[in-house]
Amino acid sequence: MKAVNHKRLADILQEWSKGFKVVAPLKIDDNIRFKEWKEGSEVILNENSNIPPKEIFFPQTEEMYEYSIDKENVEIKEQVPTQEEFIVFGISPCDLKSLEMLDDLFLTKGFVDPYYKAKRDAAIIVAYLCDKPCRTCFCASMGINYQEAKGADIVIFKDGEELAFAAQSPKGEQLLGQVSPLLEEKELKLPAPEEFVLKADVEGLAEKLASMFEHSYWDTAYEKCLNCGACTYLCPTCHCFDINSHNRCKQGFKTRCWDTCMFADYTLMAGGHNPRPTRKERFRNRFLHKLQYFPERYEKTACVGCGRCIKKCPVNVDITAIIAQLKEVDLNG
Amino acid sequence: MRELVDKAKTIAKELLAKGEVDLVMGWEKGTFEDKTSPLFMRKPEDVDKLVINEFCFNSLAPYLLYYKNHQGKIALFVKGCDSRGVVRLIQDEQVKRDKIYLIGVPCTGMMELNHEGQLVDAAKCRGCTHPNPVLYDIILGEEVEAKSPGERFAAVEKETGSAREEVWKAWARNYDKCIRCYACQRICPACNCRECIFVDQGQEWIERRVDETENGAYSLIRAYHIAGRCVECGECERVCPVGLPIMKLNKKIAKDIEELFGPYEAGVDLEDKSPLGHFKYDDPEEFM
Amino acid sequence: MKYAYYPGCSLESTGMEYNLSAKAVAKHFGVQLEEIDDWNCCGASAAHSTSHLLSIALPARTLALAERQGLDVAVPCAACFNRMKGAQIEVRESPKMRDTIQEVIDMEYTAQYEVKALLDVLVNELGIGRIKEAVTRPISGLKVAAYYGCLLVRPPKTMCFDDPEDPQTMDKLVEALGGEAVNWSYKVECCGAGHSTMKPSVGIPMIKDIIKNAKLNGANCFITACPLCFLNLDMRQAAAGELAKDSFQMPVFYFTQLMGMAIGYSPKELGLNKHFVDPMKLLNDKEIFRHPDTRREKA
Amino acid sequence: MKRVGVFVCHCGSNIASVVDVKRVAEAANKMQGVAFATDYQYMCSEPGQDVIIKAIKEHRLERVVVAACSPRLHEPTFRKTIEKAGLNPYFVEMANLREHCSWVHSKDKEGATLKAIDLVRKAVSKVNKTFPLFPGEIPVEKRCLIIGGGIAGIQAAIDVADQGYEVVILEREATIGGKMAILDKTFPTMDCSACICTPKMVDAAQHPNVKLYTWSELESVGGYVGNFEVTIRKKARYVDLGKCTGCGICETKCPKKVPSEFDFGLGQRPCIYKPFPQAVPNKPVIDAKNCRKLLENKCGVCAKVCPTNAINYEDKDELVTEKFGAIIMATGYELYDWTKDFGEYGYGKYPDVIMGLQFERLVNASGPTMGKIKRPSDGKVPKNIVIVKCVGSRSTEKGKSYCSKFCCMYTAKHATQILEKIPDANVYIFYMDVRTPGKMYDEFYMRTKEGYGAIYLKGQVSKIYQEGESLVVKGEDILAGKPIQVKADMVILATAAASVYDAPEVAQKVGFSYDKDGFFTEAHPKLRPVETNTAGVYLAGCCQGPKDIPETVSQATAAAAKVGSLFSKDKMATNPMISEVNEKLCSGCGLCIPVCPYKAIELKTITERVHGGQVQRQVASVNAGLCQGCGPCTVACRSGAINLKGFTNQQILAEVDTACL
Amino acid sequence: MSVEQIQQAEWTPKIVGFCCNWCSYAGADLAGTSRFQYPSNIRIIRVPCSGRVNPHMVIRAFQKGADGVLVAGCHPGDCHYSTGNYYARRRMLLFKRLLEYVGIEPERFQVRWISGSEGQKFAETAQKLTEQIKALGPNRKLRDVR
Repeated sequence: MKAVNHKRLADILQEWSKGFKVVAPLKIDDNIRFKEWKEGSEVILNENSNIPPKEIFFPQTEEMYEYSIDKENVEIKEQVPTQEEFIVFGISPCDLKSLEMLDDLFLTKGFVDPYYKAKRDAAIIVAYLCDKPCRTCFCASMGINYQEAKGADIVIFKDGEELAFAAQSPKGEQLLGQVSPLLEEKELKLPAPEEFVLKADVEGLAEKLASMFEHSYWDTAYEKCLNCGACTYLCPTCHCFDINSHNRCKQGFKTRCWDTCMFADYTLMAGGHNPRPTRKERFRNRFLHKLQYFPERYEKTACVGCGRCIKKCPVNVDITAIIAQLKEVDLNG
Repeated sequence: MRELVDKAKTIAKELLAKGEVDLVMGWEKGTFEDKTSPLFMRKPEDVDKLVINEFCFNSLAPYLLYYKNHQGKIALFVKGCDSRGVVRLIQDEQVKRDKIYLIGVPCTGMMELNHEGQLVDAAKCRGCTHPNPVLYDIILGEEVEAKSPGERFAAVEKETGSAREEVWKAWARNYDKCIRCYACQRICPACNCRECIFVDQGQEWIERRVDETENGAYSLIRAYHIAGRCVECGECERVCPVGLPIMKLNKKIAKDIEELFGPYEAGVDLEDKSPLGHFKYDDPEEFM
Repeated sequence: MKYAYYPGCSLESTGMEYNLSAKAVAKHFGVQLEEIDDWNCCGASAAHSTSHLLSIALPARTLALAERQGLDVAVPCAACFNRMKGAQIEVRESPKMRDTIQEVIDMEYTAQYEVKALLDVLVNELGIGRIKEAVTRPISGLKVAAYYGCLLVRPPKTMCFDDPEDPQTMDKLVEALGGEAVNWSYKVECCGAGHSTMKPSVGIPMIKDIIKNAKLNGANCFITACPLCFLNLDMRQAAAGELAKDSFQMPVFYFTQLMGMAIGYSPKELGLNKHFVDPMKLLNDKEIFRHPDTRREKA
Repeated sequence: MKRVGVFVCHCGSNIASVVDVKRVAEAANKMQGVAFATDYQYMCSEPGQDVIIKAIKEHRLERVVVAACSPRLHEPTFRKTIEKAGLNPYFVEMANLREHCSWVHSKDKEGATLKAIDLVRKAVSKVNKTFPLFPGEIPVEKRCLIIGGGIAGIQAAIDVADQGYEVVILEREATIGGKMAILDKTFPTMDCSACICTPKMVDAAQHPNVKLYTWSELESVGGYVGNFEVTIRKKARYVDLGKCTGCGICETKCPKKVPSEFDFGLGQRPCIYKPFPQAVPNKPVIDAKNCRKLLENKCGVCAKVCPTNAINYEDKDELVTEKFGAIIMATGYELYDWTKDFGEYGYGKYPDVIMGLQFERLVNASGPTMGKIKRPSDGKVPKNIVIVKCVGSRSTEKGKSYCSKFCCMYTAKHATQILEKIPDANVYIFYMDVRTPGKMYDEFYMRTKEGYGAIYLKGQVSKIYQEGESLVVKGEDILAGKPIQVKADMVILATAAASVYDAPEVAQKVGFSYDKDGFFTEAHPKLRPVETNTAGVYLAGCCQGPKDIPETVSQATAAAAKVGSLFSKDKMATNPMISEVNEKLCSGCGLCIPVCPYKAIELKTITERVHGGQVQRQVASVNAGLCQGCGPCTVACRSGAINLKGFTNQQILAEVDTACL
Repeated sequence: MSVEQIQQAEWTPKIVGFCCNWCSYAGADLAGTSRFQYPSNIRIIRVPCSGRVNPHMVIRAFQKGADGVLVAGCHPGDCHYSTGNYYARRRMLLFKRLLEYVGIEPERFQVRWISGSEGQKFAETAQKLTEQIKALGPNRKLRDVR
């Protein structure tokens, strides 16, 4: 198996960055964000990035087109995305899984989002298999094996001091080829899988929720939620956005920005009506979307168990706990 | 602090049993040992879940905003900083004193896990001047000494005129991190607008765009909006998912208020006037 | 009470009886006067008309020395007091002036200590009450014209210890000592000071007016807190008399002398024998000394 | 986007000679939302305004930008113009191309032109965000309160009353008449003051529209223009005005005499008294501070002798509250108390050193000396009299920095009066300057000097002191350049005219501003001299600054005219550019309340439907009558719930955005 | 236009001046009627009172491309609305210090009292401000580079 001492990872990235833009989870102050790798920047593996890699393909703010108005005639400059191949390095299995869901959303059912597609197609995925789960992880419960990375072009895992590289696609082969001088053949294997602290059982939950929209459970469950957007913005699968225009007198441009069902103006209509007027409806929407609507539409629970929301929620709203409670709810009660 | 829990439970149970209040806000154990989560108790038996420990970080004061139309009386547990938040809300006419029952918790300071996974004094408690509630109907146990009141403004470092460019770069980096989830604003007792101008774009104050300029405007204006009203509880900084040094700005303003307009701590005295709500004819004019 | 004491040039010469009596009275009341070591002339009446800086620097040097002693300063002579207070205030108010002065006198001077007129100290600080108690020989029969002169209470903004137009400190004192303070109009007029030597034609009439008005209002003697005033009223009284065709015979006292005799000092201890206009006649008429010198007995 | 019309004015050559107006118009034409742009010689001229009106019609313009001079000059003009064309008058914005551009950048034509274009763009962006504004209406209570019953108050009262409106005169003394009633004669005509003042007093009192509240004080003032709520304290007078006939027996019988205030202590009065014989109302009051009955329950003579038993020792203060539409301040002046500052003049311990007003009583036929000039100390007739001017006036050291204005004339008057009554007298007048602007004034002064032979000495008095029976006045004659000394039998000080001791307090009660000397501040020193910054409150007489009688009277009449125009309508229009609360956004935090200088904001409770249920909550509300449209409240409001119409956040932000393009 | 482009182009500072209607705006008018000359960089925004100026508007100016901002009002005691400028003073004091704290040059944001009779002072202020900003160069901070 191809391997290199983890201390020499930089050399590999250096080599790759000659041909490609390499995006990797970098340490920025005490944050981890997926940003372009440059010589000297520090890569952090085996720890969730603060903001999930969805921001690579679906940035928080994305320009769609410019326009300029001259009296009656309006001119629109589409910013048709063209993207050269680039490397996404060090994405973890759960985040990788989240891309499948974004793919479902942005590329299937007859809707193809050019902005997403361009980046997605151009991306060469180098996944990193976690050494061991963190305490907030529960990907296993979401049917993810943290020791495999389907759909990645290359997988990496760590064994002692060594990083093991395995190509999973021609693109991957070719990429490894580039750095073969740096790699040597070694006999490496994955560490034994570990138990998870947190668990969640979503078996049959979607069906149950279908009949729970009006259930009294929601009347109190939401109470602690402050309706900040942390959980949704940090969620690798959340994908709501709205479109904003930015006028500068005669010209301007449109952007698409992340939106969140937690905010008061989410789905607020021009007339002032809001189908989700209070914290309760917004809270309910977040979980129904993840656990019912999305599964119904794409046969997937919109959660990959990365645990970011649990880690960062100001008031410790814990999705695994919510799931557990939902399971216990007595529908007749 | 843990020793207070039994007394706390009896009081909460009594209040509910006697029907003096129909809701008690407290904390329950969270996902992990070092986490707690707000607990809303309506029946005496709910009270069993109540915990009081060095992880009861978050102030329950902001929740009062959601119960403005609540008919009955509400009881809540308040640490020193939380009680200042309540005072703030009363001063801002958001809560009526007689509609709430405050159970004071003398606070020996919060603990949090650092990167190495050890328990250390929580950052938000540094320089705390009021570990004991400033306003309460009943208090659990003896009042305690403030640990490091002298460090109230420790977060504010000297203005470095020469290295101004560096100073700005540092802030610009922060603005680049901010994702405008507004956790800082939602947890803040001074942020009690019905609709935040940063959420409601109808007013054209700000654009949704997340970038240096908009985030910069957000951070500065938010700091200014709570100028003279920030109770220095440090919650905004604690809850920030990308760890921005939000309190630096708030403390800076608090410090300037003391320097320019005389000693002042927000949310300590119900009678205090907000520094921006009045003036002296001989206020300083350093900008002249 | 402890003060740095600045006698000034006059009290070493023409005004030695002032010095004498001042020290005696202070001692009696337990007010310690610590003479400033190596003091210099305050520059009065001359310096300020030649160079402003000089007029500040001269007193400033002495005050700087006093500051080393860490004491407030008590000044008997009205002129010296006027100069010193002026200097102290200017240094206090202008950092620029402070720097210049410190450079000129080559000493540190922060003007943190007060400058007080001896009169202020011995009457207001001490308190009329304590003085009354101490009186063993009331000066009854003395109709005293309290003469403050022009420097002691002016300019009011700087001196600020008594009313500039109708000061009362010495009047109160006289009453306390058992005498009668007459109400008269020349309390704060100028005595002509330097003129009476340089230009008697100007100076003498001024003295005359003062004595005349005092007499007119029924006074039989003067009390003053300024050696220069004393000198003019006492030494030049004869000359003024000729001008007025009236041998005034109005003895002049330093307030400390009156205090001294009232609390039992002997005429000699107070230098009463050093006057031009002999005070003893009046004092004997009024039998001030019928009571024994209590001081001597004690001694 | 509204259809905006831009009109660029040449202002003759004022703008056009620097700014390329044609280019500005062309640029404007390209701007977003601009439907029409042109330039013209004089936009403010009749034809210029027609250009605008025509364009509005032809091009269906919805908003107008006039690029011309300062809005402070012509905004009202162009509002009227577009109103004529059927637009809301507030749909016009002005770009200041003259004061802020052509005149200040005349050497930089290119820069000026570019700036002009920016200014126009700025105005366009603002006017685009303008909403129609409509003046509100508030009812006007057509009653006028006049505070102070001196000649100013009396004149104003008569003039307002003659216009057919109800007037109330509030006077703290027992009679109206004020200072003028004290005076003996008036310069320069030398006619008897009482003879012209007292008839007016009677006119006022007898006028069907005038009500007198003498012996009364102002307690509090609430409300706002057109709707003031005033509470008045009617002090206990112990005499029933209804029963009392003013026969005066009580006065003659009262056993206790005290110094008369009216005569400044030169004469005596009983403890039940009329300030002076012609007092209006001509009925006495009991001086509670001295009356033995009221103090120690002895005496009671007045009650016994009163034929109509009008005496009521049980009388109490009474509070009455009435509504008024306007208030005229006519609280007058008082003489500055020289005795606390002027030690050199003896702190008032010499009886023969007196003030001008005291002399008025000395020389007055109805005064304590029956008009014989006798000096207070021993009643001797003074031969040598010194008058000292500017005592406490025009001084940075003591007293007041201002000139008291009428002293020059009354000292001249006093001199002539002395020299007429005591022909062989010598009158010496020490002065800084002699200021005699006014009809026949300087002639009067000259006559005093040359005709009567008063001796004017230019110089100040350094000292006055008693010497035997007479006073010695030491001073300086700067024209002769030598010190001089005058032996005088009496000295008259022309002391400064100062504001009444409690003027600031009164101003605060009514709610307008006053200056460092306690005189009331007019809204504009030149153009609004009888108004205050508080709508509906006007000024008359010396409360605004020292004045002589003719000036006082004309100002009083002016104030009355102002009141008349206010009362001429049943409702008055309010400025529509005031704050307005968006109740949806308002959280009722009340942070806007303390910053409002007009107390125009208060919290009110509203009921609203919130998904199903009804809830009540507090929100701020602005009183359109009180709000003056300054706007600090809008900044105190974090959520932008309170906004200033005509200067909304959105308008200003739009301006900022375009100004920065 | 991005900051870089501006620099290549012949750069002249953009200055936004908030002037209260009664004093400072009148002062600017007087500068005009008295023909006092000053650079054409300043754009005056008329507000009723300095107390009307919201710090957010200052930020906005910097965002949208101002290189300097001036807030001018009546001298203390002269406020047409009697107290507006006193509140403005407190607000601006705090806010100015805040801006400096995050590294914005003090010269860029200035507050002045200019009365209706101080045309000269207005002209001088505009002159000086422009020079100071020229010396500093274009403002990047808080700037909307999009």
